[in-house]
Amino acid sequence: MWKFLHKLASPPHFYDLSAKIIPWFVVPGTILIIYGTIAGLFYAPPDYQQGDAFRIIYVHVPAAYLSMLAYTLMAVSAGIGLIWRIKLSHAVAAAAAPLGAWFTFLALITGSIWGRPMWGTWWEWGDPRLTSELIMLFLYFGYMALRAAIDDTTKADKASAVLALVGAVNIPIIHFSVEWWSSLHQGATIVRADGPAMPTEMLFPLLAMILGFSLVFGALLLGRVRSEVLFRERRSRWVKNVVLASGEQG
Amino acid sequence: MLSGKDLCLLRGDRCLFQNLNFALNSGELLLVEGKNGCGKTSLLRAIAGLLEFETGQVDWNGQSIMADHQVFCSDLVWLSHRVGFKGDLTLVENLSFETGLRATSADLLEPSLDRLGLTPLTGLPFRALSAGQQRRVALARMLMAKAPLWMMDEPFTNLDSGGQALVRELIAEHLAGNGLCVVASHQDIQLDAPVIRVPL
Amino acid sequence: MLSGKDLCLLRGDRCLFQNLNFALNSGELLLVEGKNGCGKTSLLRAIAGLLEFETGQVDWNGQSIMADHQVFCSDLVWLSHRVGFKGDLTLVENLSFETGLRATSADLLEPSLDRLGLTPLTGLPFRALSAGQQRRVALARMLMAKAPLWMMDEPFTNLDSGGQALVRELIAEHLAGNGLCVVASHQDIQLDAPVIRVPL
Amino acid sequence: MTSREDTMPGLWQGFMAVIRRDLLLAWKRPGDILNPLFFFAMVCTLFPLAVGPSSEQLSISGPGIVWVAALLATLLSLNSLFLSDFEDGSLDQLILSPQPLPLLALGKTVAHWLSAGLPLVLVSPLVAVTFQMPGRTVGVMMLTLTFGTISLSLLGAIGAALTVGLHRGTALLSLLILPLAMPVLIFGARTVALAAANDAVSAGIYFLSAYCILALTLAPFATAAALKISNE
Amino acid sequence: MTSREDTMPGLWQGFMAVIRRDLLLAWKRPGDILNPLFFFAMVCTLFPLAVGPSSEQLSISGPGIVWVAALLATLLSLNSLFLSDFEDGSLDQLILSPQPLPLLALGKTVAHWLSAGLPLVLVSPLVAVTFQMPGRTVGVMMLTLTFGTISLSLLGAIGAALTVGLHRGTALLSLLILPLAMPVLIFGARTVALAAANDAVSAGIYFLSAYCILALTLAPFATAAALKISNE
Ligand code: HEM
Ligand SMILES: Nc1ncnc2c1ncn2[C@@H]1O[C@H](COP(=O)(O)OP(=O)(O)OP(=O)(O)O)[C@@H](O)[C@H]1O
Ligand SMILES: Nc1ncnc2c1ncn2[C@@H]1O[C@H](COP(=O)(O)OP(=O)(O)OP(=O)(O)O)[C@@H](O)[C@H]1O
Ligand SMILES: [Mg+2]
Ligand SMILES: [Mg+2]
Repeated sequence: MWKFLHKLASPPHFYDLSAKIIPWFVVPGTILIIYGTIAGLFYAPPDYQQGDAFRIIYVHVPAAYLSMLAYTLMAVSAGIGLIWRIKLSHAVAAAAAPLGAWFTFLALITGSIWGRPMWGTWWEWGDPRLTSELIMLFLYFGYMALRAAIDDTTKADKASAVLALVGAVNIPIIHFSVEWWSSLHQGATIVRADGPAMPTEMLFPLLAMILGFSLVFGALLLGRVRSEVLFRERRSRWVKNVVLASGEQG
Repeated sequence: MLSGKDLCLLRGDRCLFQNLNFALNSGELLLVEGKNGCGKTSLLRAIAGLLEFETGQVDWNGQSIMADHQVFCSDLVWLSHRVGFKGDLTLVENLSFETGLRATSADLLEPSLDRLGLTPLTGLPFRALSAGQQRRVALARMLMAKAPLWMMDEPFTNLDSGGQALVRELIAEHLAGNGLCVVASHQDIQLDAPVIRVPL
Repeated sequence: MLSGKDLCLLRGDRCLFQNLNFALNSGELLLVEGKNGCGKTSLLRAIAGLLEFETGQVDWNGQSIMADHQVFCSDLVWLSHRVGFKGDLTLVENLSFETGLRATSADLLEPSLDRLGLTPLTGLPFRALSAGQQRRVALARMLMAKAPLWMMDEPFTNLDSGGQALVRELIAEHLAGNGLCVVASHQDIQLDAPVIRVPL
Repeated sequence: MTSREDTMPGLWQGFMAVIRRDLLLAWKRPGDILNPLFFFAMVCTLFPLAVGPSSEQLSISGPGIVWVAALLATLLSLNSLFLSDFEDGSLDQLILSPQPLPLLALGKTVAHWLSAGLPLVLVSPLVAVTFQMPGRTVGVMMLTLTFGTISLSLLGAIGAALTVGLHRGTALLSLLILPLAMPVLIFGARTVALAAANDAVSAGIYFLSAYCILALTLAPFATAAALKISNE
Repeated sequence: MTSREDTMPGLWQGFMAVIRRDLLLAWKRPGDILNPLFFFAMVCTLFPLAVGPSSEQLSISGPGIVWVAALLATLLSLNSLFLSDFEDGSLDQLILSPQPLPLLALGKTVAHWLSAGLPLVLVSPLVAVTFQMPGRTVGVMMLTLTFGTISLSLLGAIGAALTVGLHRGTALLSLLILPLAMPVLIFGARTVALAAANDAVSAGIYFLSAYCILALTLAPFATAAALKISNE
């Protein structure tokens, strides 16, 4: 078992394997997103309260969900890298951070675009979801800034892994504290279409979008890890072979 | 007692050395020699456990130093370019901090200072000392510590000729008392004790 | 051309020296010698104008250096323990900053690097260089600058034997070209040129 | 060499040695203690100046302002927590000492709190008066600030350890720590505001003390790990 | 040696060399540019969090908060202005260079503003939106912030020069600079608040630009003198 895992985590092996896996993410992911977009934009009925404005949900919810998934992934792989000293695992964490930050950003932007017609304002300090999402963006920024500040890759890996883990411990606390804070005087101001109460014509495209986004996220992540690995191993023989081979093809 | 097997160290993406082996017993000195930039400082830091080797491991009394780093550290005193004293404290305050950290004999404090010519300077804050005086205070730390293994990176730096002779004397005494030394230096060490040379 | 009259310097409340006089002409070297802590570094910093003398003054070409410090500085290059380069910049970026500050010959850059054995390191950030390599970059600055007066505090520090020989060679050439040197060092300078010793 | 075991200082001695040294350093440079204090007082003065002197406005924002000022003052003083140790080589010596590094890191953090956090707690009633806070509130404020500044020192030590040697000043450190410090800030400020409105405050105080204990048990280990990494 | 006069770089070259080097350094470490920005954004986030989410309250305090955040972000980034030059010996080299020191100091200050102050001005509209500021106000805010951050960089450079080498972090620096920065803060925040209330803003803008020009002419000399003293 250990042997197998170590072989899997060896950079050249990962590089070959991931090349084969990526299409299995890209193709279904694209299909799901296309289905979700068409079904969501044209076939789902308008919301009885929000009219067509609700359709931004098909971007917003997958983005928000992935922003959290990416942080979990980043923290877990950083932890694995730190404890078992697996370099590939650090590469995954490093690759996940910018993606996660983008999804967080996307969730914030789509959310505030949605908020404009819904609440009449772009931003509402009173909402715990918004606030903790913003704090999560700062966590990503902190992680990336720390990485950028350290030249040496192995050192950057370890230092940022410590930060990711400390952040992971804090995320539930942040969420909890923000909720408690705003529940003091606000609360009822936010009108929210609650998930499960959705008609299936709305729900299926949404589920398709979430799954599709996740698959595309997986593909992007693998792609980023691949280039990260290539860069990190740029001195090794197998990378030179890879480069030579691609040179011959091109 | 101190041995390294199959050591390889990367800095940036250059390999400084590989397949380096050594074994050092009580009363012997390991002299790391080489041109500027060949990796002497890096080797010393890695042996002490401040840097990680890419491959290989260093054993102290038959056990990997990283297995229980604290045990190894209790046998070690370290002297480097940056001597690790506080500029605002006097040298006595600085040295007595050491007694909380590691096994020392506090009654050695005054004789050590005396021997290193530091006695008239006890009232000054450390930052007011000259480059060579600061190095001498670091030597006092080594004298006070009861540790068999001395690691010294360029121990002669900034010392006048009297100071350099003193360093040789101290090392010779330490080796005679069954201690071990690991030294990186450009100057020749000129000792009678057994010297194991590691050319990098 | 460089002369000091009746110099006295205090550090803390100790008088490091008083009634110090010297005169240095083109082609000569002023060697400041003494034990650790006798005030070599302080004397050099004061001659350069970074510290103030308690009494006395230093003249450059017959004029007090503090009267127009900039004029004096345009004839001076300074080498000290802390070499004054940016760890994040490569050595070429660091050296080419100098061309904006003082009179230099930019076409000397490559030959200087070559001579000091730095050519393979041009891509590295300065902080990645070893202790001795960093000192060599500071020597490259002196070679590039067109200044008659070199002031060097312990120029041999951290250099391997090749590096030390090179420093001697560079100083000899500079003196042969009618330059002046002020050097503080523990090592003997071993030069044929006229050496004026200032024992502290 | 056989007598080494006898003279080897115990854990408590090592811990106290670090605290003693750092407090001695703070004592030799009283500025280190006074600076965060003045900074705290000054941020509390700046806000009323910038926002405008309407007093009912001030008494609403009071607890929030005090808390933000405390947070910023602590952050600022944290920057130098390990910096000088790193630069003068003391960090090498601490890492290569036979004492466990988390213990030494905790010692440094405790000394930091004693010289930066505690004075701030003690001086906060003065500030409270200028914001016209009622008496009961002041007690709650001091209590929450105590737990809060301890937590901030502990969290900040992690950030300081991660950024030491990067020559980035306080900005990067703040970026790393502020998101983590947010819960402390929110709970602290809210609890004081609740006290001002004569509401129940025990939930907030429980939370802050729990957070503080959590940080006390975990942070020294993270700090020690970060120190080893930064010192490579 | 006769050709020295020819190759001696002019004042402009020296000035630009310093700016170029410092911007290059900032470019190699993009964190230096981004950190003050994030810090600014984060202080603007902290206040609503600490004070409470009532939005009418926020739109009154908005300009004040933005200004305090800008002031603090600038102060924090100033700490490192001369620190690394002092520590690595560059300061010796700058003082011992044939170029006039006030000019070099000005160069460093300009580079600092370009990499810390300017990005802050450019990003401020984003923050304004979360505080629900009206459009006209945003323009006034950016203009006053421009003059304000330039003045703060110049004033801060004096403080940074005075405190370099004291290993005191930002606290002492802030203490020295805040009293001088107070007028900038008050005028800046008031002017923006006036703009929000649709009142005349020209007086404030005149004051800020005059202050900025005064600082521009005097500060480099004070900075240079302070540098020489600190470097003894
Ligand atoms: C800047 C503004 C906003 C931000 C940062 C934001 C953030 C988030 C986050 C973090 C989630 C959690 C995703 C998950 O639990 O998987 C979420 C879910 C959701 N958001 Fe937003 N949101 C914003 C605005 C809005 C608005 C204006 C609406 C509609 C009125 C909205 C509707 C939803 C819905 C329906 C969900 C799914 C809820 C669930 O399934 O539990 N969001 N948003
Ligand atoms: N700020 C100060 N306060 C008090 N004494 C000082 C101060 N600075 C330096 N000294 C003292 O001045 C003396 C001279 O110091 P300096 O660094 O010039 O010596 P040096 O000759 O260069 O020695 P070395 O060979 O060790 O480099 C030392 O004895 C030192 O203790
Ligand atoms: N972070 C780094 N990135 C890239 N290269 C590095 C890094 N750190 C050190 N090096 C390189 O490693 C080599 C060894 O450095 P080290 O300081 O160990 O040399 P040294 O033998 O002690 O030299 P010296 O005699 O000059 O002190 C140098 O060539 C240096 O350029
Ligand atoms: Mg070395
Ligand atoms: Mg000296």
